This record gives sequence, structure tokens and C-alpha cells, in this order.
Amino acid sequence: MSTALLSARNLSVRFGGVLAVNNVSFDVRQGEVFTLIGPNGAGKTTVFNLISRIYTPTTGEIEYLGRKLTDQPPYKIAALGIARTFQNIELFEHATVLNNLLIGRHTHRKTGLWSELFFTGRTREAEIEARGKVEQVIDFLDLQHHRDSIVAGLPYGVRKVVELARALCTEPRLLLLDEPSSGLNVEETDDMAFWIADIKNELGITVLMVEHDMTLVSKVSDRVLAMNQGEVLAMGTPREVQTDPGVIEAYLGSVDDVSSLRREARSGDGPPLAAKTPSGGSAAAPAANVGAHST
Amino acid sequence: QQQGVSKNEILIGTIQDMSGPLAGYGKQARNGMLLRIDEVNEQGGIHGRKLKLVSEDDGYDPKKAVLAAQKLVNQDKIFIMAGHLGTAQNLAAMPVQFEKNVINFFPITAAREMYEPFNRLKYSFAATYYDQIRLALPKLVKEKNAKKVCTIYQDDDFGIEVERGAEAALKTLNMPLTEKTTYKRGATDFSSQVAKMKAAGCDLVVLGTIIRETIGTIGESRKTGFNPTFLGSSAVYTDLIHKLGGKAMDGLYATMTVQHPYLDEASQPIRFWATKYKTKFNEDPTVFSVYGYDIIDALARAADKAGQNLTTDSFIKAMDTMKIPPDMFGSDEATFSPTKRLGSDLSRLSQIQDGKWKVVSGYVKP
Amino acid sequence: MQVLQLVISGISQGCIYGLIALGFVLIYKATETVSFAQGELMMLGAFAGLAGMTLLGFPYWLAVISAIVAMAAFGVVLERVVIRPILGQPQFSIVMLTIGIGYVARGLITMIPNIGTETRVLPVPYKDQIWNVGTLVLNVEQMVVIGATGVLCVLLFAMFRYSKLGIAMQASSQNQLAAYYMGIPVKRINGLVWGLAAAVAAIAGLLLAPITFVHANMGFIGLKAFPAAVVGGFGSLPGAIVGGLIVGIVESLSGFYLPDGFKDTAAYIVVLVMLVIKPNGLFGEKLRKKV
Amino acid sequence: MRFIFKTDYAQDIRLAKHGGHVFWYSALMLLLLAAPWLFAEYWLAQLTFVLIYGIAGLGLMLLAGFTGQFSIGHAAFLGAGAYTQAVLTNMGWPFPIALVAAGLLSAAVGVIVGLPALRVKGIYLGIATLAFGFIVEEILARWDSVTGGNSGIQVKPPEMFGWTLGSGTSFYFLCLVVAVVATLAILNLLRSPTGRAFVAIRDSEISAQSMGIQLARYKTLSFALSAALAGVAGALYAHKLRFISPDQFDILQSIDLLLLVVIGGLGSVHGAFLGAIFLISMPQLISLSKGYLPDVIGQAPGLQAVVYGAVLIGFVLFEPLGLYGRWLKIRTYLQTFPFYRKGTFKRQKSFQKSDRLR
Amino acid sequence: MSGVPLPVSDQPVLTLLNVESAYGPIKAIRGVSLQVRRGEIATVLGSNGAGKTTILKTISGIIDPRKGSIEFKGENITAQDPAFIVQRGLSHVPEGREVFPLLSVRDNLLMGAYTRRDRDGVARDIEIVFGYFPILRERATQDAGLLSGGQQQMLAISRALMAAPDLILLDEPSLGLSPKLTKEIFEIVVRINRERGTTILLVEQNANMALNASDYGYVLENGRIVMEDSCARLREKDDIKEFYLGMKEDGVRGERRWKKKKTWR
Ligand SMILES: Nc1ncnc2c1ncn2[C@@H]1O[C@H](COP(=O)(O)OP(=O)(O)OP(=O)(O)O)[C@@H](O)[C@H]1O
Ligand SMILES: Nc1ncnc2c1ncn2[C@@H]1O[C@H](COP(=O)(O)OP(=O)(O)OP(=O)(O)O)[C@@H](O)[C@H]1O
Ligand SMILES: [Mg+2]
Ligand SMILES: [Mg+2]
Repeated sequence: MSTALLSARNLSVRFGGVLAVNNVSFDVRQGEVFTLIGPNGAGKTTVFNLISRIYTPTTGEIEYLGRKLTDQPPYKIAALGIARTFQNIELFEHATVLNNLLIGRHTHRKTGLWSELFFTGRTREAEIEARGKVEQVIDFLDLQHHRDSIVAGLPYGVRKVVELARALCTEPRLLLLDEPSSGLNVEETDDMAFWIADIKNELGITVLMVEHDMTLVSKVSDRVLAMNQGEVLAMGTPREVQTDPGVIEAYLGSVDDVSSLRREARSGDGPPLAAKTPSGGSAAAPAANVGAHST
Repeated sequence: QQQGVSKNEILIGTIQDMSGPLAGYGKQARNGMLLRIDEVNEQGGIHGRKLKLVSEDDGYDPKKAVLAAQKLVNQDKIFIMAGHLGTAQNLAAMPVQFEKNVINFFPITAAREMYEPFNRLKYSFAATYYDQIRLALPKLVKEKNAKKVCTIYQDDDFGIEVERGAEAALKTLNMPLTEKTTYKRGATDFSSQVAKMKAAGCDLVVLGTIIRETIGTIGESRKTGFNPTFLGSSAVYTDLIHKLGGKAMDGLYATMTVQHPYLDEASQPIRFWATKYKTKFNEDPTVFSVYGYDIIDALARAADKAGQNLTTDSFIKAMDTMKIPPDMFGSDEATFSPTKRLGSDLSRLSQIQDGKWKVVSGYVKP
Repeated sequence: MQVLQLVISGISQGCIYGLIALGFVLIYKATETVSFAQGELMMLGAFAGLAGMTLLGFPYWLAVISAIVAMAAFGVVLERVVIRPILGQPQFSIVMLTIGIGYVARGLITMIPNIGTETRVLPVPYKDQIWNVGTLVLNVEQMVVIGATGVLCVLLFAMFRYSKLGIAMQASSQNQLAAYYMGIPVKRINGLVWGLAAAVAAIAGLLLAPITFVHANMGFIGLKAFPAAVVGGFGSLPGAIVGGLIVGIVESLSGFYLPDGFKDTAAYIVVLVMLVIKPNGLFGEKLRKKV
Repeated sequence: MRFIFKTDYAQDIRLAKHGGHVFWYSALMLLLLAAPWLFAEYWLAQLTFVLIYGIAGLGLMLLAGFTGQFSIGHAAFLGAGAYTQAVLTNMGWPFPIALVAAGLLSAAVGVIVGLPALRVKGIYLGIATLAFGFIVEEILARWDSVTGGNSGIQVKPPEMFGWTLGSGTSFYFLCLVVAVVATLAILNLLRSPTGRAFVAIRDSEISAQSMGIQLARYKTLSFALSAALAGVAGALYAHKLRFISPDQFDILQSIDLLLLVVIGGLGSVHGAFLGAIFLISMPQLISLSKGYLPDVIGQAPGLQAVVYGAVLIGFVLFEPLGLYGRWLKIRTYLQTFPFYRKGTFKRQKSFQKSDRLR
Repeated sequence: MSGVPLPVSDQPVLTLLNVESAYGPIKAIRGVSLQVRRGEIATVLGSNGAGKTTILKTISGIIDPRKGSIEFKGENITAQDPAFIVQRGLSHVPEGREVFPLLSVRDNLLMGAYTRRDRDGVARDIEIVFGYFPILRERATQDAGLLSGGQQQMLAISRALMAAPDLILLDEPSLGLSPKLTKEIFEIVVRINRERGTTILLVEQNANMALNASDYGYVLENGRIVMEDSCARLREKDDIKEFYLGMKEDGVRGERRWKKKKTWR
């Protein structure tokens, strides 16, 4: 439970003038759910992209099972047992859900070109086996209903689940989930929480996720890392991190309830809104004069 | 029963380019053929049989030529294929025809493959580009006292024939070909080719070019002050050269077999013929119209000679003792035999003078 | 001197490629489709100019202006009739459509009795004029091409960079749906783009006509302009010109110094070499999807 | 409407999904086998061309329709195959061995062309293949000693084991066998991991890569397979035409092949053959209909190009899914007959998104 | 009307009557009727695939409805060209961000103001949205496609504001935003509604936030509206509490989860 499956050492990456990730180190232990949180643009997705080798770090190293990931070409990552989902959903739009999931089985293919051209017995067996595995995942994530639909027409929420399913089909050891609950309603987020728990407990898959829904985060995470502007802000249990003043300041915010705000606004006797400065991700930004607008 | 010959009709097939790069020629050749066919039919046809032309478009594409030939031979069941335009196109279509014993009569291309290697079903009428240049070049070299002969030619089956003709001619004179350079069909810029020939100091340039390339090459030469003698093949012998190229084209030599039918031609029969053509098709005739006309004329003569019982064999028999006298366009006498399938390999030289082609020599004998 | 003269011929030929490539880039930038009909539009433009001068007897300048205007109108109509119905379909469909338009345009012109199958000269005032600069010979026809190409490039560049309309064109090509959401009249803008492209093509046709003559197949020169556009980077207007120049100069020099065959394939060899060293061309944006 | 109840996994991978398929495809096969006795020689020759172009179309379909890599220079592979075949058979190699060699050599050329495909996409790839097509054409024209240069070469009829397939009928059967084998192989491939990897690359390269698909390998493979099929088709083409020259493998040929896959229906195996039927029969139909038109139109030069272009435009406008798409609609209409809902195939407004980011 | 909150009037800005839209043979919404009154914030709740996005797309003309009619400010806009509808004063923050990836952030904002003619007003509004989201100012010259997910969402919202519309359709504005920014977004929404009198139709998964911020709510299920009421009252309903606010003790899904586990093993 305490061995590091993946460890990032002093990761930094720079895009032109933007230092998207700045000297970040963390360990993901075998069998845990490790969550990255942080304001928008903090560099969370970039960390994922570094792990899946879409970007190469400017400095720093990622080690996975004692191997340097930076030496691996991007397409090898899946074979090493790392699967991921994407923040903006990257499915194979013009294929059915079933085929999407079967593509997820790619790293487990056992057949060569010639045997496939003639569809020999071996290919047939391998195909049937792959389909067996895929059907299990379909059952697990309740996707029977959409099995044969073309992905392009599915609602956002379902597509999120299909993407998770596709990642599971690779039978990963480490699963990277980028905002799994975004676009899901409360009920579906609940489902997601259970699924993540099951993925961890039943399937023994280690999960590294980025998430903004703090309810979900506290429900399933073992440890949380908060980032801001590419740097580590805090790390610890969900509780610890959520009460960290820096995290509250940069990420969680202090206004609890919009309804109060609204009632104030309607009656016109609340604190003037212009006094509060919403900050879009950058703490360093100067306060703007938002009240000056008139039509 | 002979295919394509019925009690009152003889079916003649032709394949022309009606949509491709040589659509202009294709159309003119077809009109020329139609003109002669109508004349023959007005005079009662041949042994009571009217001539009927079925034409197909191959867009100057060999694959389409095969399809067209298959349609004509196997579907329309033509008696004979006449005046098919283009070398590669003929080469692609001939096997289809020969399988069904259909003669390839006077294709409009001056490639040697149209009568060589021998096949009893091949007949060709005009001097090849090869022979034209081979025979005309020595005469011009001597006349102009040329020291360095060069050639620019189109990088395809047509151009290479001209180039080979030039090489063969120079061999007889024991002269080397000083510079040779090529361009691709459709090219518009000849500056580096001209620069190359200029740098080599050529004083006679053999043009394996067609129309726009001829004008482009000569135009570029004149502009850069390069003024050798230019000699082209019969492909250059068209009124378009002086119409499009203007003054710069004066002095260009070309080999030719039949004369261009100018509407204001001095010779009365040609003028009459040209006017008739113009009335019928509402366009000026060209040398390709003459080719088409002559092809059907020869075909009609042979069919007439073959007699009432017209078959491929009787037609061949008639053709093989055929002698076609010179006509009003100044074609050379053409003779055929069971082993000689090219009517005549001779051509004349002409030159553009004051914006018009003038014949400047008789048939150049070797 | 030899080299210089060759380079100058290369530049003028390159400008011709560049001029046609401008049309490709214009359509690409504004609609993200590749128009295979650009060469044919150019041919139509040249024929329109010819018709103005010979059929209607217009003086040169009037004929030029009316040909450009007529072609612009034609472009708009073309968009309205055949492109608009499939607006939003994958770009590839539109590419095929432009191939079809090219066929029809070429065929229709060929069908015109007595004109279509012939080659014509466009009588321009500067025909066959030459400037002698030292020992160099400059062809006025080509100098006009060079000048016009430069001016057009600057105008189009400014439009895309600074005008709201130009930015909107790019916006609707990048994300049509979002463009609709912003209230950008995507259809009208598309019509405008095609009108503009046809006008540019007409200009190219009119400038090219004295050099290559007017005939139904003159549009095939567009096949050389593709490599030019790619060498420069397909989305870049200055790139189109630079690409054209590179292709033109390489052609001219290789025609002189290298064995036969290289001149004809120079454009294609250059483009392959370029794609190996710089996959997005000289000025093309380096694009990568952020996930 | 037919409902298919899924009871086991094998059902999904079966080629014929139900009895109807088995029946109709068997009927088609019988018809094709009986064709030499049913059709006049002329039509049989056309059918042979359809098969040949179908094979080439299958290759391009794999590349363009399933892997999403457009090639505007496919004629180069056709040419490579045709010339290999011509040269080898003229040297006396037996037909089958020459055919395999033609396929392999074209595949090798395909791999070379595929190399730029690893780095460029979209229009850049299109132009790269176009450029390659021109260069191959030039090589065929310049390599006189082997290819006969621009004068072209004659090709002997196919011969194997002392048996000459000269006649239309025996050559037809030869093409039929090759076409059937090629089609089955492609269908097999498409229901296997490799075929799915192709589709994945077409839809999203980034996530294909994150699923462990090695882009370079599969793109190259797709080019190689596609080129091999084109090469085999080219070899058959050489025998059918008996005369080949470099200009038969020019850009227009490449565009014809593209038209074939688009009109057939991008992304469907049926489409390759439907497109081939279209491509071959179109000029024939035009010339058949010429007789019924007034001479000004019917005999005018250029008519063929106009009709050709107009049909292409019509297809893109009204049937972007190609002939196969049209067939699917007709079939659905018939199957659901009294209950056919009008909106079923109503085209939704759709919106273009940048292809530059993929 | 500077600063003075505009009272919600009874006069509807937007009226949908019996609207039905479909994707090919699949009907996504069936007979939806709803009204948004001038100056109010209305919200549509519904689970995944209920058809919320489809309603918004139908309103802004991206999808043509099969049946029914849509009226905006007294004008029939059914099946009109989207550009026409936007010019009438309606703007839409689409699902999934949909920025112009290769345009700079500033050009994206300018495109948001495409329908406007007043240059000064546009320049002022750019400053205002930069005030809302300072990160956009920092990245003004960067290509929008390179922004992080949340930054793109901010841009999408800002872009819609740039049109200075009468009605904004917001499709899941908080998608992918940090908790802090989510709250701020709702503040901004409410403020725009209050200060400019802009009417807002909001679709949101975060039902709690949505109900708090809005005046009136509709509940959509399987393409039909099954419930509508003022938000205050909706919040009190048990079904809403259970299914949309997640306020049930041991998880609504407890039972189903057990079944699922069974099939998985
Ligand atoms: N390819 C790139 N080029 C330039 N800048 C980039 C690139 N990728 C990311 N960035 C920048 O790096 C920063 C971090 O981006 P990242 O996507 O990692 O944020 P994030 O933490 O995932 O935010 P969010 O929660 O909004 O998704 C952002 O400011 C973004 O603009
Ligand atoms: N392009 C499409 N093609 C076919 N069906 C579609 C398409 N888009 C949506 N649908 C279908 O329409 C229905 C409604 O979809 P819609 O996107 O409106 O749902 P939603 O309520 O916005 O869901 P979400 O909360 O996931 O965004 C869904 O059942 C979906 O499957
Ligand atoms: Mg992110
Ligand atoms: Mg939605």
C-alpha cells in the first residue's frame, strides 16, 4: 500500500512565456486514489500530459515502476499499464461505443497482420476474448443501452462514461482521470464516486485524478495535492488540504452560498458587489473595476 | 457476315479527343471526316451503301481509348476504325480492334508504330515525324550552313520521335547534336531551356513542340536575343502559330504534307472547299480538317475498289494495290502494298512569311 | 549574368505560381477548404476578359475591370448555388465539389462552338514589351505579374490581420458552430470569400493570358501552385509568394544546370524536401491540439 | 424491420449478419460466376474493368475512408504495379509470381510515400502524395531502359504454368478471384485490431496514441496495404490494356480514383465497387445518350467533362454518403416500408470544425 | 438604468410553444413549452441526455425544430438562421466551450462583439470582462486553443457577454471551473442580470447553484418538461431534493450499486 507506483521528481515544463508546471514532485502509491486540485490553469492537465508523454518535461523526471517514463515513446505508455481520460473528451466519434471500447483493447492484441487478413482461428479466439472483456466493462459501467450507438450522438455525460470505459478496457494499473465528474449531475456524480471506489477496491487499479467537485474528492481520495500556478500548494488528506488557507484563498473561495448574494442583490442592501473582486485563476492579477459598467 | 457492313450502310468508327488537351484537333478532324462522308453519301454512297460515322471521345486518355474501342468494336460493331487521334491512344486501342479483325485505318498520328511492326490490319498515311525531320533537316542544315544543331522537344512519345529524327539526320551529316533539352506537356515557361541552347551557341533548333510551346520557345528566344533557324515538324504546321505568336514567328520552318486551307487561298479548289467547310460547320478549316477529309476520301476509294462484297479481306486486298494520286491540298502520291503500309514518307518544307505559311520546297527526297 | 537572368526568369515564373497560390490560401484561410477549381476560375476570368475585348469591343481597362467584377459575381453565385447547400459538411466534400466545378467549367468552355477548343491571344497594351536593364532582359508582361502579386498580397494580408471581416472569416473556418453563436453571418461571409477568390483568380487569369494564351486547359498551371502554397505554409499569404518564388527559381536553375526532367519535377521535389524538414512549410503555424 | 438478437460474441464478428446476407451475397456470387454466359463480350470487358478498379478502390478506401489519409497520387501505385507486372511478364516470369512482386513493390513504394504521412496531415499530406505521384510518373518516363520511356510498353497476356489467359472470359475469372480474395481480406482486417486501429487514427490521433496505437506503424501499414492493392490492380490493368505508358498514371487517374471512393461512399467496402461501377459505366452512359441529344450538345467537345463534373457535384450535394449511402436509405425504406418515417434521413445542419487541429 | 435592479416583468422575452426537435430519427425533445420573462433568470434542470442542450440549440437556430414555434421579443424566430437570431439580441454560451482555437483571446472576444457597431463600447466591455477574468488579459495575445479547459470556459462566457445581448443562454457555464470560480461565475451571472437587466436562461448540472441563482425553474426528463415552478418552491420539493440536490442520507444509488457489483463479478 505504500510503495510508489509513480513518482514525479522536480517536474517543470514551459510553453513560451508560461511556466505551466514548476518544480512539482509527488508520489502516487500503489492502490490509492490520488487527486490533483487547483485553480484553472494551475497545470493539472499538463501534469497528465507529461505522464502520458504528450509533452516532454523541460526538466525533471517521472518514474513508473522503477522505469523512466521520459525514455518511453508516447504509444508505449498504454502498454505499460497507464490509461487516461481527457478533459475535453477525445473519443473516436464515428465509431460505435463497442468499437471504441474494443480499440481500448489494442495493447492486448495477440494477432499479426497475416492472421488477421485471413481471420484464422487464433484471430477469432482473440476477438471473442476481447469482446468478453469489453462486455464486462459495459456491464460494470451500465452502458448496455448505448452499446451500439455512434459516439457522436451521445449526450456529454454518457460520453464521459464511455471514455472511462475505454480506459478500463486497457486493463491499466494506473488510471488517470481528468475531471471525471464534469458535466455530470449530482446523481451521476454519485455513480462516478462509487465506480471510482470500485475501480480502486475491486479492480485494484491505482487512480490519479483531477477533479473540481470537492464532494467527490473528499469521498474517494486518499490523498490530495493542490497546485497553483504550476507549483505545489499543499498536499495531504482531503481534509487537510481543504482547510489549508492557501487552498481556500486560491481555489475554494470563501463565499458559500450564492442565494444569499442574490437576495442581497435583489433587495439592494447587501454589501456592494463591486467591492469583491473575482479572480480568474491568477492571484497576481490586479483588481478590476467591475462596477463601472452601465448600459 | 462482315461486321459493320449491311445492305445499305457501312459503319466507320473513330475516336477523337473531344474534351482533353487536343479537343480542338479532334473536333476539326471529325468535321473533315463528316464533310467527305456527306459528299460521298450525296453521290449515292458506295455500291449503294451509305457511310455512317460513329465517334467516341477518349479525352486523349489511353484507358478511355480502350473503353471507347471496345464500345465501337464490340457494341456498335464497326467495320473499320479510321482517323483515331493520338499515339498512346492508338497503341492502347489496337489490340481490341485486331482481336475482332477491325482495321486501324489512317490514324492521325505520325508515329512509326502505326505501321511497324507489320500487321495486316494497320494502314498509315502520312510521313512520320521521324521521317519528316530525318529528311528535311539535312537540307536545311546545308542551306543555312548551320554549325550547331540543337533540339527542344516535348517529353513524351511525340517529342521523342522528333528528337530521334534529328539524331538520325545528323548522323548522315556526321554532326553531333549540340544540345538537347525537354519540357513537360503543358509547360508555360521555357526560359531555362532557351538559356541552355543560347549558352550552347546553337544556330539551328529543331522543335519537338506543338503550338503554345513553339510560340513560347520562339518568343523567349527572340526576347533574349537568340535568333537561330527554327525547324518544326508537321505538328507545328498550323495557322495557330502565326495567329497567336504574331510577328515573332516569321521565319519558322515546318515540314508538312498537306497544305493549310486558308479561306483566301490562291488556289480556287481549296478556296471553294474551305468555304464549303465554313458554311457547314461555321468555323475555319484547318489542316486537321484536311486530314479527316483525306482519310475518308482514301477509305471510300478503297471500299469502292473492294467491290460489292465488302469485307475486311476484300478491303485489304483493294488497299494493297492502291495508289492514291496527289490531291488539291498537295499531298504526295501514296502507294500501298502487302508489305508497305505507309502511303508516303515524304514531306515538304514551308515557312512562315508575313504571318502566313508558304510552301518553300518540293517533296524532299532522301 | 547567366545566373542572374535565370533567377529573374525564375522570379517572374514564381510570381505566377504565387499569384495563383494566393487564391488557394485565401480560400483556405477563410473556409479551410482547398479549392481545386481555382485554376479553372482563372481560366474563366481570362475568357471573360477576352469576351470583353473581342465580343463587346471594350477597351483594355474596361474589359479588365468588367471581367474582374463579372468573375466576383460569378464566385458569389457559385457559392450560393453549389457550395452553400453543403456548408458545414466535412471539408473533403467541398474539395470534391471544387474538382467537379473544375470539370464543368472546363467542359462548358470547351463546348462553346469555335472558341472553346481554340487558343486565343488576349490583346494587352504591353504585349511583347521588353525592358533592357544592362544586359538583363526584363519582360514587361512578367513585371506586371510581379507588381500585381505584391499589391494583392499586401491587401489580403491586411484584411485578414486587421479587419473585423477578415478575422470573422478565419473564425468561421475554425469553428463554424461558434461563429453562428457569435452572430457571424457565416453564409454571407462564405459567399464573399468565394467572390473574392474568383476575383483574385480573374486577376491571375488576365495577367497570365499574355504569357500562356487563353485556352480551356490553362488552369492546369494550378497544379504547380499547390506546391508553392505548401512550401510557404498553406495558411500564410506571404508564404504563398515566397513559396512561389522558391519553386520558380529552383525550376529555372535546375532547368539549366541539372539533367532533363528535373525542371518538371523541381516543384514537387522541393515540396517533398520542405515537408521533411519543415512539415508545416516556411510560414505555416505549428499546430497541435491541446487536450 | 429486422431485429437481430445478440446471443453470443461471435455474432458480432460474423461477416454475414443474418440469413438475408448469406442469400443475397450468394446470389451475387452466382451472377458473377455466370456473367461470361449472360453478358455480351463488351459488357464482360466492362465488368472486368469494374473489378480491377474495385480492387484499386478498395485500397484507397482503406487509406482514405478508414485511416483518414487522403492520397492524391494513388495512380503512382497503380503505375508501379502495372510496370512491375509488364516488365516481369515480358521477361518471362509466370503471372502469379509477377503479380505478387507487383503488389510487394507497390507496397514498398507505399511505405516510402507513407513516410511524410507520419509528420504531415490534411492538405499537406495531399500535396505530398500529389508530388510523389508526379515524381513517379517522371521516373517511369525517364527510366527508358526498363520502362520504355514515353513510348510505353506492350504487355503480354498473363501466362501461368503453360496456360495462357488470353481470352476475355478467363481473364475475367482471374480478376474475379483476385477481387473476391482482396475484399475478404479487407473485411477480415476491418473486424480485427488492425482495422480498428486505422479507424482510431482517423478519428483522433491523440487518443489513438494514448490507447497504445503506434501511429507511425499503422499509418505506414495502411499506406503499404493500400499501395499493394493498387499495385495488384495496376498489374491486372496492364494485362487488360496490354499497352501502358507513363501518362496513364497521371494526376487525372489519381483524381478518378478519389472520385471512385467518394462517389462509392467513403468508409464502406461496398462503396469501392459501387464507385468502380460508376466510374466505368459513366463514360459509356454518356456516349450512349449522345445519340438522343441534339447535335449542338450531343456532339460538342467537352460534353463528357461537363456531365462528369455535374454528376460529381450532384453526388456531393445530394448524396454525400455516396452510392452506398443511397443504397442504405433505399433498403431502410423498403424494410420499414409502411412505417417509414420521413425524417429518418433528413440531413441535420452540421458545422465544420477546423481540421488543422487533430 | 445604471445600477438599478430591473424588476422581473410578466412580459415574456422568449416563448417556446410545443417545440419538438430530433436528430435524424431520434426525438430529443418532445412538445416543450416554456417562457422566460424579461429580467429573470430561468433554469432548466434535467439529467444527462434529457435534452437541455437541444432546447438551447433549437432556440438559437442551430437545430431546426420539427414542430412548434419559438418567439423572441415578440418576433417569430423559428428555424431562422443563427446569425439572424443573434443579431436580434440573443447570445449563447455553448456546451463544450467552442472557442476559436487559432484566434487570439482578444480576437475571440472581438468576434463575440461581431454584431455590434460601437467600437468604444466594445473596447469598454473588453476591459470589463478582463476585470472579471484577469487571466484573459494576461493571455490576450495567446491562441485560445492553448488555454486550459477552465480558461477556455471563461473565454466562452466572456465572449457571449461581449455581444451585450438581451438574453443569454448559458449551457453549463461552470463546467470545469474551480469551486471558487464557479461561485464567481454565478455572481457575475446574477450581477449582469441585475445591472444590465439581461435575461438569462441557464442550464446547469450544479442544481444547487442553479436553483439558488435563478427565479424560475423547469425540470426536463426524457425530452419533456415534467415540472415547473419558482425556484424557491422547487427547492422544497422532495423529488428535487433527492434527485437534483443529492440530499438523501445514504445515497440514492445504494441499491443499484449493489446490482452493478454483482454483474461485475
Ligand atoms: N501547449 C500549450 N501551449 C501553451 N500554453 C499551454 C499549453 N498547454 C497548457 N498551457 C498553459 O499552461 C497552463 C496550465 O494548463 P493546464 O491545462 O494544465 O491547466 P489545468 O490545471 O488543467 O486547468 P483547468 O482546470 O482549467 O483544466 C495554462 O495557463 C495553459 O494556458
Ligand atoms: N448529434 C446528435 N445525434 C444524435 N443524437 C443526439 C445528438 N445530440 C444529442 N442527441 C440525443 O439527444 C438527446 C438529448 O441530448 P442533449 O445533448 O440535449 O442532452 P442534455 O440534456 O444536454 O445532456 P447533458 O447533460 O449530457 O449535456 C440525447 O438522448 C442524445 O442521445
Ligand atoms: Mg485541465
Ligand atoms: Mg448538454
